[in-house]
Amino acid sequence: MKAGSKLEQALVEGRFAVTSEIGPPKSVDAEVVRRKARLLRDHALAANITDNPTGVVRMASIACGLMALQEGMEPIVQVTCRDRNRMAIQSDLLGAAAMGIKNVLCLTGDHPSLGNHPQSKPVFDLDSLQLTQMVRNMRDEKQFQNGEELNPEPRLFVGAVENPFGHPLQFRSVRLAKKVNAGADFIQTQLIFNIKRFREWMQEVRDRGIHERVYILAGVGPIRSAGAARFMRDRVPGMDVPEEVVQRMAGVERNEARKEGIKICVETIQELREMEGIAGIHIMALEWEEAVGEIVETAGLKPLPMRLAASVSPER
Amino acid sequence: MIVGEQKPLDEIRDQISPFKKVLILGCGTCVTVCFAGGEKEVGVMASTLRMAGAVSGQEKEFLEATVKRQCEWEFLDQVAEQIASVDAVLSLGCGIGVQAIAERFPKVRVYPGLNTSFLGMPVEQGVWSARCAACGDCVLGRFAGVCPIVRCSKSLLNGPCGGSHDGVCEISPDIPCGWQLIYDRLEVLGLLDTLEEIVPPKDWSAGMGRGGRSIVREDLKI
Amino acid sequence: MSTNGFEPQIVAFCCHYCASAAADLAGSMRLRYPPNILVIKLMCTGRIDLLHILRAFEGGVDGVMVAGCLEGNCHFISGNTQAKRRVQYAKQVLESIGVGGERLEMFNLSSSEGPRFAKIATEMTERIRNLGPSPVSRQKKEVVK
Amino acid sequence: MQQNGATGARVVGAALVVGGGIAGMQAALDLAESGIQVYLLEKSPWIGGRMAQLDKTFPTNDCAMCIMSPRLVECSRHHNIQIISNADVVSLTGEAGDFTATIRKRARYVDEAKCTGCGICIAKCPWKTDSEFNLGLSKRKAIYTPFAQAVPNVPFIDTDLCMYFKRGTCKACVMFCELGAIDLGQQDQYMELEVGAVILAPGSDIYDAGLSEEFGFGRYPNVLTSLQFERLLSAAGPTQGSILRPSDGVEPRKIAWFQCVGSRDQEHPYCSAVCCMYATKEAMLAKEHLPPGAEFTIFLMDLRAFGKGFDAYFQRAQEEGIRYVRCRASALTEVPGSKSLLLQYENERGELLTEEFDMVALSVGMTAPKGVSELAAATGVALNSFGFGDSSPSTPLETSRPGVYLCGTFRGPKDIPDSVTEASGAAGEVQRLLASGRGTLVSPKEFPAEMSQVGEEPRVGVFVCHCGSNIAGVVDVEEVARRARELPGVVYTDHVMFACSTDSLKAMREAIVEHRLNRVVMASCSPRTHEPLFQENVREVGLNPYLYEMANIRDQCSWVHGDRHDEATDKARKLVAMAVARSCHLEPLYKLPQGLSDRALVVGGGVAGMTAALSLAEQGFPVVLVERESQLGGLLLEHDTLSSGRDSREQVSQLVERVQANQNVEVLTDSQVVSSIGFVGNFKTRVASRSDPTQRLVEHGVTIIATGGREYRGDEHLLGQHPGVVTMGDLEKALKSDDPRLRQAKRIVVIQCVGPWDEQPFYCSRVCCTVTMKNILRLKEINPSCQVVVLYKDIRTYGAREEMYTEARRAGAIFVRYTDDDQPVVQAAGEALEVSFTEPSLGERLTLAADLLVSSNALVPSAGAEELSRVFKVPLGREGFFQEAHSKLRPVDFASDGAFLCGVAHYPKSVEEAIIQGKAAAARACRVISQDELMVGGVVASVEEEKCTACLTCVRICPYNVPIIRDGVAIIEAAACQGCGICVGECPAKAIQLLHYRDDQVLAKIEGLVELMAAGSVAR
Repeated sequence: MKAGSKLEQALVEGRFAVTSEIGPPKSVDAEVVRRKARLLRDHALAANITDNPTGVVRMASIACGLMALQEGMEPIVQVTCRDRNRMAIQSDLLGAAAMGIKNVLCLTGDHPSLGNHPQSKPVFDLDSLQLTQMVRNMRDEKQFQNGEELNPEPRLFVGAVENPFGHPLQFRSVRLAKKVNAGADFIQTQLIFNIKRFREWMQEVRDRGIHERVYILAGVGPIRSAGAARFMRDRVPGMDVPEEVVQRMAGVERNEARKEGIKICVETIQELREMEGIAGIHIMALEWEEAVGEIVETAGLKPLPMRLAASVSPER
Repeated sequence: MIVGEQKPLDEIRDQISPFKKVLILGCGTCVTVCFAGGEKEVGVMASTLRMAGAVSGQEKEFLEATVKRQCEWEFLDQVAEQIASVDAVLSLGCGIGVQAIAERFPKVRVYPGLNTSFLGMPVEQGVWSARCAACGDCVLGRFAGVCPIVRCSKSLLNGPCGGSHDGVCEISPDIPCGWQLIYDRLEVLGLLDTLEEIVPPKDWSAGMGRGGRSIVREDLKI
Repeated sequence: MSTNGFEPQIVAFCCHYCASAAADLAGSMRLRYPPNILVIKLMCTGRIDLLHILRAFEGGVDGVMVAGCLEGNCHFISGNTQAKRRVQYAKQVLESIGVGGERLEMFNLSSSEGPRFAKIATEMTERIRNLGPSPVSRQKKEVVK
Repeated sequence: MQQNGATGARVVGAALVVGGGIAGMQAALDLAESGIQVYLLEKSPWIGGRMAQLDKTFPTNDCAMCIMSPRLVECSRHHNIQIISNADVVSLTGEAGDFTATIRKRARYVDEAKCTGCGICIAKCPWKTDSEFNLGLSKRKAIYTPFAQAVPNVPFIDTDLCMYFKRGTCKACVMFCELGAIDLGQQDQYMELEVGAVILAPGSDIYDAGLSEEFGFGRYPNVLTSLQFERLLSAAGPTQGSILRPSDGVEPRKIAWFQCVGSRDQEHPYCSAVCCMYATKEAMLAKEHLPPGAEFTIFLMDLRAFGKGFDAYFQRAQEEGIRYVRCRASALTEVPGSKSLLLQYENERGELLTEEFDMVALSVGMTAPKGVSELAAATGVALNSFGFGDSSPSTPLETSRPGVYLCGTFRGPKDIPDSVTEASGAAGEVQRLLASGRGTLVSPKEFPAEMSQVGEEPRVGVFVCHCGSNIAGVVDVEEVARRARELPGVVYTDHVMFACSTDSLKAMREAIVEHRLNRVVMASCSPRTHEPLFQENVREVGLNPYLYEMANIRDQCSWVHGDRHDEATDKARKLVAMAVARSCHLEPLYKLPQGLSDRALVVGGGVAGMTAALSLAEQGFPVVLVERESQLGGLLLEHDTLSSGRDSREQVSQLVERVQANQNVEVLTDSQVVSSIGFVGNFKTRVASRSDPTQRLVEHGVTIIATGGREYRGDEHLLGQHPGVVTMGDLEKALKSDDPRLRQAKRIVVIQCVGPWDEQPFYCSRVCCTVTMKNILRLKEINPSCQVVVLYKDIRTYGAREEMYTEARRAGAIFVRYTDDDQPVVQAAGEALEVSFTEPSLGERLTLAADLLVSSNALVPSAGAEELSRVFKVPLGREGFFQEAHSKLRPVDFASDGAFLCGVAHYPKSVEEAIIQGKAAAARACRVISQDELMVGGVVASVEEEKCTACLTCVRICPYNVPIIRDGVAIIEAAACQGCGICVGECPAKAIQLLHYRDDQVLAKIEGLVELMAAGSVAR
């Protein structure tokens, strides 16, 4: 075991893992985090704590992670390169690990120009790959980024993300391989609506044998309305929402929309579960945490752990 | 070349509001070529400011001059007399020009008329685009001649990020994804496999964020 | 000064082959338009410089029109499209300093459009008359007083 | 060496051009510019011809007067052109190179030497009749000029109407003319002109619509001719551009055009070639003029959009909602009361319909001009059966009499560019014939040395013209002159009755000398008409003509402010102050001689290229002819016969022989142009040959691009997949090789208009219809029992080619129309084929077996066109063919000086047309290389090198590709600069100035105005 988190444990044991997500508040209202943690803890193994998502300033992810931990929800602390340089990130991680955080997810981060402080100076001292490699080296090589010795080292289970729908498409499995080479232990993917494209990507991933070196958690989430579907299709960078999904959402009565969104999500999960190389599901409820329980139940992912995911057996 | 654009007129007018007599000083090099501070722009700026003054009832006197390069003292000396005769200088040069004036004429008030935007080139007549960050540690060789520092919004060295779509950047459909450009060039050159290597964190110490960088060539000194 | 009885001074930069010829034709046809328009003939409106337009306003004229060949039919291929862009830019400048972009206008007409020249001259005069004296000249006058 | 040179000993370096329409003017100018004295004879009292009556021109919607009036002015002031208006040719004796033409100049009753065109006589004349120019839609006086820009700008007295000639009374004109220019006793004059050659360009007439009684023209007020409609559209026309029904002055809501009125009928078995396009144009313009909702319908048989850009124009018309009905309208009735018009017609499906229109325009065709037989008799040339001038297809511009050439619609109906091309071509023939006499009868005007103004302060003289009462009747001329004296720099002022009269001109010259004036400001009329006259006048006493400035206080002041005398006087004072201020900033400019190469580079050795090369070589110019292939001949090499019936081989081989025999032509086969630099007169082009890798450097003064085109080869209709499917070009080869399949075939199906239309918009290849007709007749000759079925969209046998269509139908060929939405389908049926298509009158789909399918494939640009366009910096048009400078009036020029084009490189065309264009391009090129030196300078852009930052703005913005960067600065060759000033207005370093329109010179006008206003003596 690298970090000994519940997530790591489940994955190593070959259990089909479910993770979810907690968005920190735009205030010091700790109860927001605690409530979400309580809401999710029975449905997911661990929850991502987002780091100023979409470039909007919110409560620090490490702090929220600690609160989630107190509520019995294992946090996966997100770390982005947008607003901290390699010094800040390393010191934060030392603190996080010291306080008992065991999972970290390394991201590039959304550009500040998309957020609520567009005039701030974008940092991007590192990119997500370099970040992943740095965290892995802190743990495995016991080294700071500059090569200095780090002892004792932070024991962190290192995650990274990949967007199978980003362009150029041909490069996406290559980039995944790079992340695994950089040291990613697990991968969470972008929200999947275009199953066809995801299937193609997974094929490439399997062709390269990457699925045998990393745990891939497929990203899903319920859509709340046709408007939300269109918004995600047209406005959210890196999202691929096919026309038929929009049509399906538009085809039902307004008050039935949420139900339909959950239905689509569940169907997606069921398709994903059958795919070779998928080690779990990452449910992003996007401020609709109440839906997670229903999804997990309807999709038959409960009780946790559900079953051994036969196709996943990473040899590390 | 250095690419700049004129500051908003209100900002320029605010800067020079205390002064009665102002020299508008153009620069005949980069900023002429990017239509921000050449002789023509000096004329347009002077006329605009005179009119703006007339409209608001603040009569001001504006002198006009353009030197070959504002960043050379010798050229600045050619307009020393005019500079001496005014209350302030509005420089339509780049930030270098403004500072050169400040250094050469320590007692003169100098204000920038331009925002120095980037190092770049015209991609078509009337459109300029950033190409270089003057980072002091060129990595173009690795990226098929396309700079990831400037052309990727996040300066990723292991890009593209997940926001790249249809060749444009996630932050605006008007910005081409630098990494798509790199990818395409590498593909043409048959060098796509080089992308599989992980590029280590960049040494930023050679570039921005260090005051007073200098280059010294002893052999050229007089 | 009130705008009552105000007669604007308007300068018209006209190209040789079309706009200026149309102005001549309006004369041949003995059409009527107000005497407020003074034509400055250029070979092509492509010669127009931002500075010409601004200096005219700076000098105190109340309106400026630039008149070239019909779009696509410039005798110098692209002069009038270039002029159009410059006029557009100058309008922004005038707007930004409170002189008002509507005091400047670009027109395209053929040499046989004498009646249209007269109409444009009339409408432009009417427009500027309604706008009143240019703030530049108004100020200048007050200074003189 | 000069095979077509004059045979006699004497070669007179002058030519007579008969007809002052657009063709005659073009021929006159091309000749005059190449050193030949021209007599431009016009039957009517004014030149201009038909084009002056048009509103706009298709397919660019260029205003006709805008593009033509500069030509009028140019003709009127060219030193080598003498306009003889209101005149006829009485006889022509002598032979090629040495003719004597006897001319009768009919009495005009106005002295052309004295008249200044002030127009007072017209204003005072009390007698009115219908205006011929406006075709009866407005009135004119007994003494009149037809339109404002008339040349010569001298009125004419209609003795049928003038009361003096009818009753011996009135004489109002005589009383009011202050110059004594009215000469009621004037007699016809006879004169003899010695000329080396004659060009006949008397034009054509329009069909008299009254003869087609079924349409009620003349009886129904709302039935107009298309030309009348043209006048209604014109902003300067009788209704100032409003379309109004003559019966009630109301705007029509529904207008119809009837095509082929006086064309394609028993009496006029030809197509008038322009009507489909002008009707389309008129309909589109009418749509612009009328409020939304109006309907426009064109009744036609075939849409003949066969020229460059025509199909795109037609497409646009359809998109704009112009309706086309395929039916020949046969009769109209008028609705009593409303005076609207009822048409009964049968549509393509055979349904009988009745429709009411508010107005109908008859698209009248062209007929031989009135009086043509007298002209033919006087000049001794033959006419064809339609009464047009006769010529042979291989020598299309030669009449039956050597030394007498013809062009324009006199040769048969055609549009403006074709007329202009023919005119240049005819001029080319004359240039060749009179090569040895060139320059012998023209001599540049001699002027005294210029006074030096170096270091002098401006001494401005202001001359204010009364123009009779034209100016003085409104503007207080004396006040303007008096107050002008107060302006800075002014040392002398005067006011004169008529500034352009001989006396006044002399007085002005004396004043310049006496008062040592170094700037002259003329406050009078329009510089467009009078500047050259006054400039020359000041030059005669040694003042540089660029030190002259003009204030237009007539056309742009007194004439438009007639009711506001005080304000007009104020405005005149301002205009004068502005002119004076500018004059102080003027500087002398000189046109300097620049040497040039007299060599022509012709790229492309097809018919057009060879014709152009020969045309120049035979007048002594060295020519380098570059051909990519290993032999000369181009597209025609593989043809069988020409539509004229002539063997193509013969035509080609004759040309090739002449080219090879001519020692002035250097032929480079297997060669291609690699690079080219330079400007008019001084080009340097590298040519690489396939066999010899060393590149040849050719120095030349002009470039002619004649790279032809090729037949499109796609896979439509099983082409290349089934042996029974051949292209039109293959059929030519089969005919040439006497392919047995042709003799055996029972049925041959021809499909017209095949091309890459999935990838690009359709355009007409112009020749296919005629070639198909020719081939039908050839096939019928060798295999009379063979049935030929032609599937077509429109039959476009324009002009006299219509007769071949008639013949082909008579020979039994079957013609079935198909549409884009319902295309024929070809399927293999063993060795034979099955073709299915919809028969429109049955409305059913038929399937026919065919032994051979001929696909009439489009002509597409030659493969190297794009590369060549880059090398020579000349543009390509929409269809990929080279783009001429102006589609109407500069059909064989490129926009950049010194480069010309001809043949299929320009657009698909017949051999005859390619020959004409080749000659035309040569004539245009000759204008350049016949000069000993090019006079360069004047109003051109000039670069101040120290300021130039080589930013490339000028290089990028110049529409003529003139500026280049050399040694780090912009170079703008004066010889190539067109003087528009676009680069000047854009240069960010202010490193470029347009001479004569420098910034200070333009701004001086504003400063002059501002200062005058500040002085307070003039109302704002």
